[in-house]
Amino acid sequence: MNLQPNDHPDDLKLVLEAALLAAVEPLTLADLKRMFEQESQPGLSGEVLRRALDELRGAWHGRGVELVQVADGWRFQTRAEMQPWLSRLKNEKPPRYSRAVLETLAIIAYRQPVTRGDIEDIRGVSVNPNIIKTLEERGWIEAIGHRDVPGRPALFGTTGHFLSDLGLVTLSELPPLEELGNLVTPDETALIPELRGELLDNDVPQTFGAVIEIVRVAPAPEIT
Amino acid sequence: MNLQPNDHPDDLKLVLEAALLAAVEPLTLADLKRMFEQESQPGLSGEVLRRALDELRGAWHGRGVELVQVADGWRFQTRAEMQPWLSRLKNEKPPRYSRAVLETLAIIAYRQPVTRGDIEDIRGVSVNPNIIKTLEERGWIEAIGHRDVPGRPALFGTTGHFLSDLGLVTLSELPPLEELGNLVTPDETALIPELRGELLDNDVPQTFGAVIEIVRVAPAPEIT
Amino acid sequence: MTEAALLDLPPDATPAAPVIRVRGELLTELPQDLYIPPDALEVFLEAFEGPLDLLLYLIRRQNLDVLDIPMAALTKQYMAYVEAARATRLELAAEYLLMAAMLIDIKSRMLLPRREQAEDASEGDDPRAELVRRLLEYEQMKLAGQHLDAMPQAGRDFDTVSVFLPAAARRLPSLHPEELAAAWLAILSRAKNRTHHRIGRQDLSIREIMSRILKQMTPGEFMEFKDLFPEAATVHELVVTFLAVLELTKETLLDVTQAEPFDPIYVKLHESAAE
Repeated sequence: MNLQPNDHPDDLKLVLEAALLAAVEPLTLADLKRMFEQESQPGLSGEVLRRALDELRGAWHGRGVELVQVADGWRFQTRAEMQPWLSRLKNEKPPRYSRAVLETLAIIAYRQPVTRGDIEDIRGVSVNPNIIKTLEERGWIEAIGHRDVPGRPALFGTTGHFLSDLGLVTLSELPPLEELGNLVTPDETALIPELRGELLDNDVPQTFGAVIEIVRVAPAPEIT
Repeated sequence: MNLQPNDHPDDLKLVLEAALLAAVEPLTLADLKRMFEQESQPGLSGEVLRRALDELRGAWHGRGVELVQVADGWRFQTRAEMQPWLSRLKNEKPPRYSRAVLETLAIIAYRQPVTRGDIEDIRGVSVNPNIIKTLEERGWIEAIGHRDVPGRPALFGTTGHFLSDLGLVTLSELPPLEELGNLVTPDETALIPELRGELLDNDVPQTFGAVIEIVRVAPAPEIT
Repeated sequence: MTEAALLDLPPDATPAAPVIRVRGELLTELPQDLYIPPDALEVFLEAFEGPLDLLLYLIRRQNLDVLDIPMAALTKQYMAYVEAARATRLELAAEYLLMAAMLIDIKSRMLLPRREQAEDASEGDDPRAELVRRLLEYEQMKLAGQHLDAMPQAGRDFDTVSVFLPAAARRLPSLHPEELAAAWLAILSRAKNRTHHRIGRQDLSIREIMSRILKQMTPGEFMEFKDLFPEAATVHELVVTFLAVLELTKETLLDVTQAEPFDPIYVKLHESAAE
């Protein structure tokens, strides 16, 4: 294919469409322009490009995927109406936090304020900086001061946002730990809450680690 | 949008298209079927689905993106003709595998299941563990068992992902091996002693075998 | 493309024309010039994937029939390359030297007089047969690798499409307070295990066990990890043995491998330790 972008607007749109569909991130006008630059040729005018994008957007009107302009550039995205079906695809399971994230958050929640070093001491392994970052970006933890030791490490605590996201009003509503402490089994897997209540009543060891998997699979959204 | 898939074939294709465009991995017929399953409704017949996919594939004919069936299912992919433009958007060039990697991959693909020792026997050199790691990380090969000999070495085979990445559905679609089998029989290796004597007498270089080579060198398949 | 790759023998570099044999009638032409400038040798050798590759090249370069290798000339030439290899990269030499030994072995056996009466049988015992089989099999796989490389490849020759999914992308992991409690309990239980298993001072020296393990292993052979632990060992012995394995691994004296989670673990003397 010898594309002469200015001469063949259909071919131009064809390439633009392929590029935008395949791109992982939104593409800026500069990105798209660069695609058509060649040593000998002047490339594409911004006007031609913009018009082609507009036409392309129009051509996708009424489909399940739309071309949109966002802050970072242009991208294709699925339309909201498609969500009921798409959410039933295998790849679209609700995401879960890893055990490392959960444990770090638990330590911060139950032992705050703590430094990263404290978390490492309790978990017995080093803490990946991304874990802290993930929780900070979620708005669940924040640095609330510094411990007055060499290096002045940051002290982390949970935020009000964390409480409201968990449907709690105060930290004291977090599940109490003392009475469960003695019943801890070496099994590292977690327990299903309902079962645990039952078990406490019956004084049976809590070793139902696999059950949590069932809980984790969130029900598919209702079809509207 | 209230989609009744069986009543509105256009809407069905619309949803299929959106799902296939959005999916990160190829979607199987089962994945697609599940999308339309509801408690009260029987879902979609495989036949209806397949026909819709065929029509969808046809509708994308001549575009820069095509719907293809590969080992792991159905997916949209850019056409190779688009690559000159698309590659200009990429910051890093895709890896070109070294001969060592390619030869190892070929042996695993055509002789699977094989152990590392088998690969070393054929290549006549030790296999750098990084080669195996490279192919495993690409998701092209995996350990599929162990040979029941001392050390229980892992047996490697290729994955569905490997086939999908090459745009194939089954292993039988791999390029056929050059036919060498009949040349390997021990009878022929002795190669006509009289003739050899003749050649030596005439002081002619022993070069009567090049025919094999000419026959064997097949042109590399054109990339379309 | 690198210099080395250019020096590698592309399939079409061999002239297709000259030599054709039809039912005993020979059409011959002199082989190509074999001269390779000495200063190119190093790059040249790096272009090969090993002794089989080099041998194949020499045969192809000379337009020789793989099935009828003139051992004397080839061995001589081969040795010249191996010498060059030894001069630059000694670790490269082992596999090449092995091949050289094999060539000389074949050559010497071919010099032995053939027994007339056994001519039929001796054809099957041609000392070159195994070498030929390996060369052909290697060449077949080498070509197959080239064919695979020529196939369109995801990410290189085309891209897969995955458009943005707005709703799913915005969905964040959810969390139930009970999960938090469970995570905390898991930490506690682990900490408990850690304190229980803390090791005190022992009479057993880790170094001593390290030596025992090294003596126990046969160079080049795998041994199952669990067999390193004496059956009647005390807990302390087990722990020290385990630490010894870790220490040996850290010092790259031992290779520990496991193909998949829960598969048996194997240990093997590291190559340097085996020598």
